[in-house]
Amino acid sequence: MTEPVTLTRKDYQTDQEVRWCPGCGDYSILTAVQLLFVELGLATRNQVFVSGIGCAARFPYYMETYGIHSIHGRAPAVATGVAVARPDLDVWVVTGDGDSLSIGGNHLIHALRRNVNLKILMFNNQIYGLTKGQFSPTSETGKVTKSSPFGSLDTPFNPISLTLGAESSFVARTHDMDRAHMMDTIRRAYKHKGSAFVEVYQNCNVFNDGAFEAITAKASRADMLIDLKHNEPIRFGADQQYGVVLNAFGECEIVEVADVGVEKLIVHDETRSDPSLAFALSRLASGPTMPTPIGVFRSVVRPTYEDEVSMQLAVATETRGPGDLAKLLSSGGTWTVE
Amino acid sequence: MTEPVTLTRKDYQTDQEVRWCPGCGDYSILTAVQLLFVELGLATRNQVFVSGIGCAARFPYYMETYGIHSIHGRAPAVATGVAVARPDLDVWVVTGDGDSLSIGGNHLIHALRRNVNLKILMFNNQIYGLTKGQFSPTSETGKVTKSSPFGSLDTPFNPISLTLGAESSFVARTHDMDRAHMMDTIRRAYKHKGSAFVEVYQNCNVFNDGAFEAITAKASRADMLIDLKHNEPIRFGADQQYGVVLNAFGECEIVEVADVGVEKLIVHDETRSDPSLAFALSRLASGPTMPTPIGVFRSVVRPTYEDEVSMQLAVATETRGPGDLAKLLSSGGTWTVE
Amino acid sequence: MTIDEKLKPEAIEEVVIRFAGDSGDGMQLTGNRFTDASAIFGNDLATLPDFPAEIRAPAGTIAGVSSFQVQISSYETLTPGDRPGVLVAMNPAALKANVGELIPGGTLIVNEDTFEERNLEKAGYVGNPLDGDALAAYRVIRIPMTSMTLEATKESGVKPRDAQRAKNLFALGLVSWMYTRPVEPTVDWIKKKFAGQEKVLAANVAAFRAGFNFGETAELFDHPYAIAPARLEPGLYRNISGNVATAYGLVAAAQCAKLPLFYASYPITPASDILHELSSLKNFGVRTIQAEDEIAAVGAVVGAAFAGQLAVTATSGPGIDLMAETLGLAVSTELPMLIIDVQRGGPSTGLPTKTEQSDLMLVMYGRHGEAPMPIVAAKSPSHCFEATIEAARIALKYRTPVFLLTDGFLANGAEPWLLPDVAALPDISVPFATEPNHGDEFWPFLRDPETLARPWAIPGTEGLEHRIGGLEKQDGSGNINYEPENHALMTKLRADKIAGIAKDIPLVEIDDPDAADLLVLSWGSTWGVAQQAVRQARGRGLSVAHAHLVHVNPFPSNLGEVVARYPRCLIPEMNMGQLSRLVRAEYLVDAQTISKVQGIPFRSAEIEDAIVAILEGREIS
Amino acid sequence: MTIDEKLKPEAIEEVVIRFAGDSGDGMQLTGNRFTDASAIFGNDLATLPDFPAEIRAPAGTIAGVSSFQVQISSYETLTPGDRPGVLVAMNPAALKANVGELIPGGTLIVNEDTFEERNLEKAGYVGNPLDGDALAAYRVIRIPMTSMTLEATKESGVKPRDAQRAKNLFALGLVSWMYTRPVEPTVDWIKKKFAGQEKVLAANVAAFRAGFNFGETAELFDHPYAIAPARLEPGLYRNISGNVATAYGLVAAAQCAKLPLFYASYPITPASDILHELSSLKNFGVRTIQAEDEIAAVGAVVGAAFAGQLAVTATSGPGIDLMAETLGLAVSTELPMLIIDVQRGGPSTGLPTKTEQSDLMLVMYGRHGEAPMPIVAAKSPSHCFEATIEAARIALKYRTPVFLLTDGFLANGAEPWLLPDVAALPDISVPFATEPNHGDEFWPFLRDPETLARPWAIPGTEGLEHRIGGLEKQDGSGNINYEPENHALMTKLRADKIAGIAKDIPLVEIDDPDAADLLVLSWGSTWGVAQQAVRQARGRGLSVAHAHLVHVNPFPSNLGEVVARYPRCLIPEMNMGQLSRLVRAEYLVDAQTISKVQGIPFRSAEIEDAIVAILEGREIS
Ligand SMILES: Cc1ncc(C[n+]2csc(CCOP(=O)(O)OP(=O)(O)O)c2C)c(N)n1
Ligand SMILES: Cc1ncc(C[n+]2csc(CCOP(=O)(O)OP(=O)(O)O)c2C)c(N)n1
Ligand code: SF4
Ligand code: SF4
Ligand SMILES: [Mg+2]
Ligand SMILES: [Mg+2]
Repeated sequence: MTEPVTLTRKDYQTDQEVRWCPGCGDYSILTAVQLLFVELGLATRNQVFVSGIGCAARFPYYMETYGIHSIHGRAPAVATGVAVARPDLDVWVVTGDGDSLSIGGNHLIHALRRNVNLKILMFNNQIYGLTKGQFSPTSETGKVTKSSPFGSLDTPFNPISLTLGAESSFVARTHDMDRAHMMDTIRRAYKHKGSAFVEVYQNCNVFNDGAFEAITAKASRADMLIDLKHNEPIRFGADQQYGVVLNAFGECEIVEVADVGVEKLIVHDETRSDPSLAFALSRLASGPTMPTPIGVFRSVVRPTYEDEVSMQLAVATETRGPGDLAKLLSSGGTWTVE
Repeated sequence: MTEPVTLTRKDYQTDQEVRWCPGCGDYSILTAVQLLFVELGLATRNQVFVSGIGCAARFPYYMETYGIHSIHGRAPAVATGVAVARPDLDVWVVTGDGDSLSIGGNHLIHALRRNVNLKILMFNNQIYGLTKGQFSPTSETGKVTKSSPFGSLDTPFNPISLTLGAESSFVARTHDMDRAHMMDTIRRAYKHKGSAFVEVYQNCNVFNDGAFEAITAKASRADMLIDLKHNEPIRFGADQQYGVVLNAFGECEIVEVADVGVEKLIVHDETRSDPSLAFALSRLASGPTMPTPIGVFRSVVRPTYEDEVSMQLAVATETRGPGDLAKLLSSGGTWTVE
Repeated sequence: MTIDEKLKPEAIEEVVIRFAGDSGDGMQLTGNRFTDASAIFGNDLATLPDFPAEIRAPAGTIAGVSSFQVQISSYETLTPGDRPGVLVAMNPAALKANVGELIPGGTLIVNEDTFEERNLEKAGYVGNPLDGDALAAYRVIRIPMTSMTLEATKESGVKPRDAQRAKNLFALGLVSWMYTRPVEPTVDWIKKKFAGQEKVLAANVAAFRAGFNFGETAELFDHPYAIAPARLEPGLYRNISGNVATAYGLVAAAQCAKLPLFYASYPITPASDILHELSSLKNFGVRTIQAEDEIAAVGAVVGAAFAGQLAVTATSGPGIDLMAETLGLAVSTELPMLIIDVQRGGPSTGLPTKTEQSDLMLVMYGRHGEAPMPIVAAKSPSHCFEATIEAARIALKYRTPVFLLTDGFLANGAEPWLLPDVAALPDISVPFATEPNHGDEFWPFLRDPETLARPWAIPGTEGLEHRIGGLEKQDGSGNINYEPENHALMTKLRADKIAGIAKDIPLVEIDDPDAADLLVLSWGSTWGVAQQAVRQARGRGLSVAHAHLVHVNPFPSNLGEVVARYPRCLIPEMNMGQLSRLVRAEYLVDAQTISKVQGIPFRSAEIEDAIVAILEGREIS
Repeated sequence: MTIDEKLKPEAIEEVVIRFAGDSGDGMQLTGNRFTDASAIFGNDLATLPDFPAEIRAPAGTIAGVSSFQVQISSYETLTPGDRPGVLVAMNPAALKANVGELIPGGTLIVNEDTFEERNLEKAGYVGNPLDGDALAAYRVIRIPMTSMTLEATKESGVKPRDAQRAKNLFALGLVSWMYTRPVEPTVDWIKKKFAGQEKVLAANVAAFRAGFNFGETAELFDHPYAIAPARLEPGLYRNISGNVATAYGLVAAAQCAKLPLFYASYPITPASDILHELSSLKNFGVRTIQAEDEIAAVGAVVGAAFAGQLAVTATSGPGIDLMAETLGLAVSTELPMLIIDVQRGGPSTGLPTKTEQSDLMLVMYGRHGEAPMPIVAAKSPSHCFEATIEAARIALKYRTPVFLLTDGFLANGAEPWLLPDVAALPDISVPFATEPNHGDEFWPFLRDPETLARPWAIPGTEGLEHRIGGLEKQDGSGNINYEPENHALMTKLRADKIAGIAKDIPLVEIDDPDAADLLVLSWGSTWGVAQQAVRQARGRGLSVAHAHLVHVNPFPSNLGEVVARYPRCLIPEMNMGQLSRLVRAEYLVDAQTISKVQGIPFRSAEIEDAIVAILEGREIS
């Protein structure tokens, strides 16, 4: 992160044709990211986008920065290498729900627990786009797709629950229909020092059209999206008439504020070192068809992995002096042949 | 699961020498499992043990049942194949903290979310035993090992939190110093229909001796182990003087019962469909050095994956009739050449 | 010329047609339908679909062009044709990307409406190629297909967007007229396809008929062409693609083996359709799992094999890479299973929708340690059926993981298939172990002295409880064993078992009518084009022999003798010479490679040229 | 015989000693210390450790036996020796497992105390082999080592358990006396090792001295032996194992390349020690990551290479399997990195602590598509240092992932190493790209015409922003490109780049004093034993040539000419003939394999026998 620069959106665009289907939600995410970069004045040379394989994973080709379009599921591993080698860079991971949670689930959870300073944008369209429409680990049970003509059997992951269970220091959710909210959320992720996991609900209009319509359509948003705000009581609805409370089992429940009174509502605190509240909030909706929290679930500070790596090198060099190769080679007992 | 049979412990033992180090905690787990099998009267022919690689993973060689000592991290995948192919069998997975949470993390969380009817025993010794002592994904931060001479940097996974975040229908913890508790817990896992994940704290006396001593030593157990019991207030201590309550953020806290009164204590409920309480309980101890819940955190019923697979076959056969190969081949338009 | 005269078709023997348009233009559908109509009509044929890696690459660009080539003929068709004689180009990008392949004098049918500034620019044209004489070498037929389709579909009441989407049916109608394909089967097919969407259905029928009628009435064509049904072996035929044939082959193999079919897979182009096909065959007792990745898929396959099912997975190159370690376990545990590699262009993500034969060395050698596996390779789309059963036979009989190789060309390409008599399919069943085989003990690694296969004892069997794993095992007992001589013995036994399969597979057949000096040796999907090239060379009076390998490991036992018999040996491969290296190492013959690594199949002329060059003593490149 | 006479050592040229005992008996420690003492004394030597896959297999059983063999000599030692002349057996199992290898007439020293019923039974003995004449062929020396150790350590005040654990030091003391090793360095070493544990320290020193004194005073030995320092090249020496030499080689390579070293790895036997070693070298700026698996490790390596560091990973066979897909990406993106395969016994988990050379075909071909990678193989423990720098040089200069092959024998075996002059190590640094290379654009795939390497432009560099990935790239610009001719071109360029490295590596040298008919061609760790066998054959008056390959892909450019020159070619390999297949395919010569797949290195006599057999026209098996 260097001095801010003054660039326009065009400066962040490459000369490559954007090869997503017309109408794909990925376009609006790309726009949000580029506009955010303009706002933050990020120098293109210090940004690295790493992706896996999938429609989402084509993202790096459209950003005039450094980038690696790697292989399916491995982006967090590759990005870890970039970040640890070069803590001076901003490293972004762009991934799909299949890329990150199916084949790549393990690298994702390990990057998160280590708190590698990666900004992970997971475009969740609840489908495999690039391979033409099979169910994904976030598809709802019973989904009929090419590979599940009688309905899928798998219980989906809740990406927020999973990443909280994996010790992620920053977890948030946003959606492709609200540019301002995307920019706010990704800005927060960028400013967070440590791994930041952002789930972006994204419409795949070809293979899973309307998956999030029930909650993201302009008309329903007010009643269906619960925009979490730090230090504020959790409430929503066109007239803020609904609120969220905890029950005796530590579970979140939706109530009418009028029924219980504002003081009973949970006051959201992203910064709790215990992720239990964030987790409970993640269980409020079992899918994007009921009131769903968006925004930042958790944001806690702990040392980043790459800083710790660098620190160990610095301390070792400080205490032992810079390594002397000749001395190293002759360690452990030598003798001379005349 | 067939009619119980009457066998002795010896019937479950193989003629292979047990090749663990003298004093290893794995021995007592083996004994507990064999004694449980005697108690349950399990026919050896219907039991399949699948493991990966590691000291723990040698387990199948010592059980006179069917078994596969597979490769590192892949046991849940292999076991899924056995279970889906043959729902009539009892399929066990025995795995270490490295095997299941490092290389094998992804297969584990996917098996759990699918609710494959596997009994997964994870021997957590917070170290890589077989490769002679490197830190594992459950080792405490700062651990000095061969591969981390200056202290490891990784934040460990909390296996209970992680598996709850992965939609596991049954999650429990026990330890190698208490045979009765092991047998109780593993019995519960066996009786659970669906994936059951059991973390067994296990002492590796060669590379990580005493990792759990603070909580499992006979002298400290009463004050350091919180034995969860369904439908009972959560309390512990030599005189049951301590209890667990929820705070305003849905987090668990330890209190003196005398200070707050029994009625404020959480009444444990394994069966909540919302895993938030179980998750909050999993956060009570950040490592085996403070009061730690053991027993069953969660046990909820939902259809098993293999039953659903079988059901789809049955329904399809019912509605379409059993497949006719000749008809299938000639589907999609034929013509005759004279 | 009267209408009647015009209606009298000219008889021809074959034609190669390529439909090309935008990814959104429905070219695959059009091509497939034309193919099916021709198949049902009785022609022999072969197809070559080609589409971009993106779902819908930007409309109008070269990257977005999707095409479908088909050769139909009144005799045995071996290939989809070297170059099209007819090119249908739905937009400028399709023209630009494909016209170079059109044979001089060929017919070029363009959708004139799309040749406007924006599209021309997107395709990278300066100026309209239809103006001027850039296309003078071809018979150019300009038709405003979009407007004519809009006109024709007016009455259907469909939305303009849907209306213009029907223009591919207009093109299909036109070409159907040109080659005298019957109308009604296609109309029926449209009705089925759009059942429930009344207006869209009406629009598509209208567009199709409009295209057909346009051919008949416009002054653009002298007359249609007739291609008589091919003189094929009598019997019941259907048109089939390689992936469907593979899926059916699996269902058949399971029946032949009297075992349930277990199929675990992770989606990947071009293998996913096997999963899709099998997922719908649940009433055949087929268990399908969409796994979290390829490692999990093959892991589940190992588990299901242990549990006693016909266990199978399919993937493409990247998935095979990931399966390597687990396949080593499968080799070591000697469990029967089938691994299907639908090869595509590599390395890495490469050309994911294109064809290649470059995984041969990978499947042969891509596991650590000495871990031999048999390899069977299908030679044509319909042959995938038979090859699948053969691969399963070997797997079961020898208790070994077996590779079946197909490729993108076979997977998506199609051809008529003489349906086999289901009752006559081979019995490939093998018995499970039921009792102790060593005194009152069960020894899981006590081998059949003939096949060297170990017993297959499945869980649930009383008294045969046993453990297997990846550590070295004692010969016979299967107990863990690290002794030097035992390891040497087991390594040799595993190798001998696979090598011994050579006794159990057909000898390689040589097609050599006149004692040639040159042997063309093909494997996999180059079969058809190699044979075609050999025919062409013979047509020039050259004498060339042809042999084809279905079994690539082990080689048929007479292969050494065969290659030794010919002073020269030419191996056409869609790779840099992988089979060549195997043949050279095995038999020390100077096999030469003609290599094509372009993501597209050989043209027969390319191989023919190499034959000529070799016979004339020139170097081939 | 007086004590004085007894003290006069007999001069000998070499001895092969094997220490064998239970896993818990500290045999590796004992052997290593004896080795170090001998090295510092100035002998040449080579070692062969051998231990079970279990941490501590059951005490007293054959499975639990751990052994350490060392050859020390006063001339150049090429191997740890075919068979021991002296065997120290700490228990019956150790005797049983090892006595078969002892040369007839050899000295057998046993810890008599352990030869009691329970241990005999565990070892599978019926009756005590020390009684009767089963061991009549050897000079058997029975010593109650346990009781003598307990006796000797009484004064130390140590617990009996710790006291009896010192019996390995008793054995070390005895053997040190037998071969006149100086006492004080070992006493110092004990003091260092047990610093802070006063009683244990005292006990171990006492046991060591007791053993030494026992040799001197007991009537069991006529006299000790002296082995003069070897006449080695002058200079400063140390004893080094292959894994340590590899780790140091990496640190050196990074310095030679003027780059930070980045090392990501997942623990696996026998590669873990490289990670352990590097993890402690943080003041050399070495970043080490213990990844969650091998895929993550090599993924991080790809990232770090892109970011501009010398990026390296090491593993063994199972890990290489898992890395296949990512290595394809590395080939496709043409990034420099080093992949070290410390080979062990396969297939699958196989013999995880034993040695083998059976991953050659895997590293050569184990990636889908055409994905060539250079391969360098170390030939001795100390040569790992040099081979590592050479592999890094190739990786950096050609921007390619490179394989370095070592194996379990090299990794754990040790030998004296003439320390290189650090200042004279080669400069292997390469420049990063700093500015546009195509007008004002940066083309990441515009190649150096000489090496065909592409520019290495690292993040942070202004104006060189670019994206790379696994899809096929346009020659030059690096943009995604699916065109047929471009794919063919890129495939060829990638192949040519690797093949072209042949111009940049030394020719293979032939050791052929008298125009032999037979060439012995070795690679990797068979170097020493092959050379030894050739010497022995020459000692018999046979004429044999020897050549050794350090570069296995590409081959040195004169190899074809070399193998063609000899009518016969013999390749000793710890596999089923992998290099043979490469040589046969490449040069069409009838290279024959002598294969040993037993988890242990060749004995020189085995290769010598094969040489004799071939020269006598007999078949080798
Ligand atoms: C090893 C491997 N297996 C499978 C594939 C095929 N594949 C490519 S993308 C993809 C899934 C894409 O889904 P997602 O990650 O959700 O991305 P989307 O296309 O929906 O944005 C799959 C299975 C591959 N490229 N590599
Ligand atoms: C692919 C692969 N990578 C690495 C290894 C080496 N390895 C064997 S076991 C193991 C970890 C063992 O730790 P854990 O699972 O905790 O089991 P424990 O030995 O502690 O019971 C490792 C890294 C391997 N066998 N295979
Ligand atoms: S397939 Fe779906 S996710 Fe992929 S580009 Fe098209 S609309 Fe977007
Ligand atoms: S190394 Fe540790 S875990 Fe492994 S057998 Fe020994 S004591 Fe048990
Ligand atoms: Mg998706
Ligand atoms: Mg462990």
